[in-house]
Amino acid sequence: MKIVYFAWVRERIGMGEEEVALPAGIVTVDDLLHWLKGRGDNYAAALQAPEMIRVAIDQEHVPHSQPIGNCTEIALFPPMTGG
Amino acid sequence: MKIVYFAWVRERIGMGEEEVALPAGIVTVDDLLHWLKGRGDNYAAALQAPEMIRVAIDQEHVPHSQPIGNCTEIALFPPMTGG
Amino acid sequence: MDAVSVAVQKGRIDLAEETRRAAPGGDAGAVVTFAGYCRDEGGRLRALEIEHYPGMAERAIRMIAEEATRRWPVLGLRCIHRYGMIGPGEEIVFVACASVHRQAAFEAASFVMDFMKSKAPFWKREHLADGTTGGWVEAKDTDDLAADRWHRL
Amino acid sequence: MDAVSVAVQKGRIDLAEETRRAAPGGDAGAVVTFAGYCRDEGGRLRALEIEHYPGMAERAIRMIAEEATRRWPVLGLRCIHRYGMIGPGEEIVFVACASVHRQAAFEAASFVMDFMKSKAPFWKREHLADGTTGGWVEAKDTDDLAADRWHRL
Repeated sequence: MKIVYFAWVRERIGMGEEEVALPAGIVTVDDLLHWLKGRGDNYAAALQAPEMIRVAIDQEHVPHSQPIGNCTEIALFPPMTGG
Repeated sequence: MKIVYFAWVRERIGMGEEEVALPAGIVTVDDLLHWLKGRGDNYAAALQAPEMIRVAIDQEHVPHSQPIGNCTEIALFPPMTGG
Repeated sequence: MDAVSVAVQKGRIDLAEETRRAAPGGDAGAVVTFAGYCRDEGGRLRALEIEHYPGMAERAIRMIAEEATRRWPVLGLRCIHRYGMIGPGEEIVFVACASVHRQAAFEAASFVMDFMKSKAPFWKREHLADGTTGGWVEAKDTDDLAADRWHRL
Repeated sequence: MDAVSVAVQKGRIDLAEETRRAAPGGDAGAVVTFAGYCRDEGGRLRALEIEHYPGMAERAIRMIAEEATRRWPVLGLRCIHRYGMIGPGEEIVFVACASVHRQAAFEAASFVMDFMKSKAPFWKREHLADGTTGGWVEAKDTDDLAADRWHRL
């Protein structure tokens, strides 16, 4: 599954996207965020406050309680500042 | 004193402006409207519902209770429909 | 006040040029424009004729615009109202409002339009497609209500 | 829905041309436009850099615009958001909304802008006049509140 990162999430993790194989037991977006956070200092820096992170599954904004299900792309990014 | 008329007030009275000499006792805008109304059928048709008529003294909108005072131009017109 | 510019004119409003002029300097973050058009009323209407009270028309619009600059942090406010014969699809009125923030620009432009509808000395008469002259457009209670809502703020 | 047109682009927005395109046919009585600009922040700012999520950006704006057409009687709604480097005084975002009545046009345009600020995947970073890269612009609570107010309608 592809995970893409934007803005300071991308900068802190140090890459714009990566392919990951999710371990068993990762069901929701929240599970994913906490699993990623433990993958290294760069992830910990980006995800230190997981509740701030906005998430889109296949380009649709979802809450952290959302089951990940069968998707092709998950995006993690800071609160949006467009307009 | 010059009185100017606009829109259907002008059409019903049959002229765009006139000079009038106000008789004694005409103090407020309301006095003026009722005096004008008695000047002929054309005035009666224009001013049959005096409360509908909007009035400006020297190009400033005023309430009917306003004393006319020392002015050069009084305008009578229907509710405005700009924009 | 320099931020306010008012025109009352017979000729067409050059919306592209007015939009270009409304582009702000470095201070303004937001420009809201409003253009009001003559509708064709499903083909019934040949033209709107707009009568105005020369002198007072510009003065009344300026008072409305200056009130807006006191209520909101407006950096620029351009108001144009046409008079004379106006065909379907043509613009009747234009407002451009520049401000630091979008909410102020939206509210000030909306405020000016609400007051231009019912507090500036213009009157519309319809000319119909069949060649006859229709009646004077009646003032709408909703327009008075729209202007009155700003008194409650 | 045909009334909605969305663009996400790097290049400048031709405001005069967009304004011309927004001019309605005979049905629309009102067109409201909004343009959001890059401020110079008193000379502190050299440019804003806008990062976006390609694909989702256009899709999110389209969802916002289509929601607006369900809430208000919108006849046309054009939304453009730029990305990349944007200098002070340049436009960042543009919305044009045509409707039969002015109130609907004002509200729909304001609604779209409130959601573009906080619900479309764009992020701003500052580049400063001294040549350094400033921080990412922080999301403002007021922008969330501005979007949330529409839920209470």
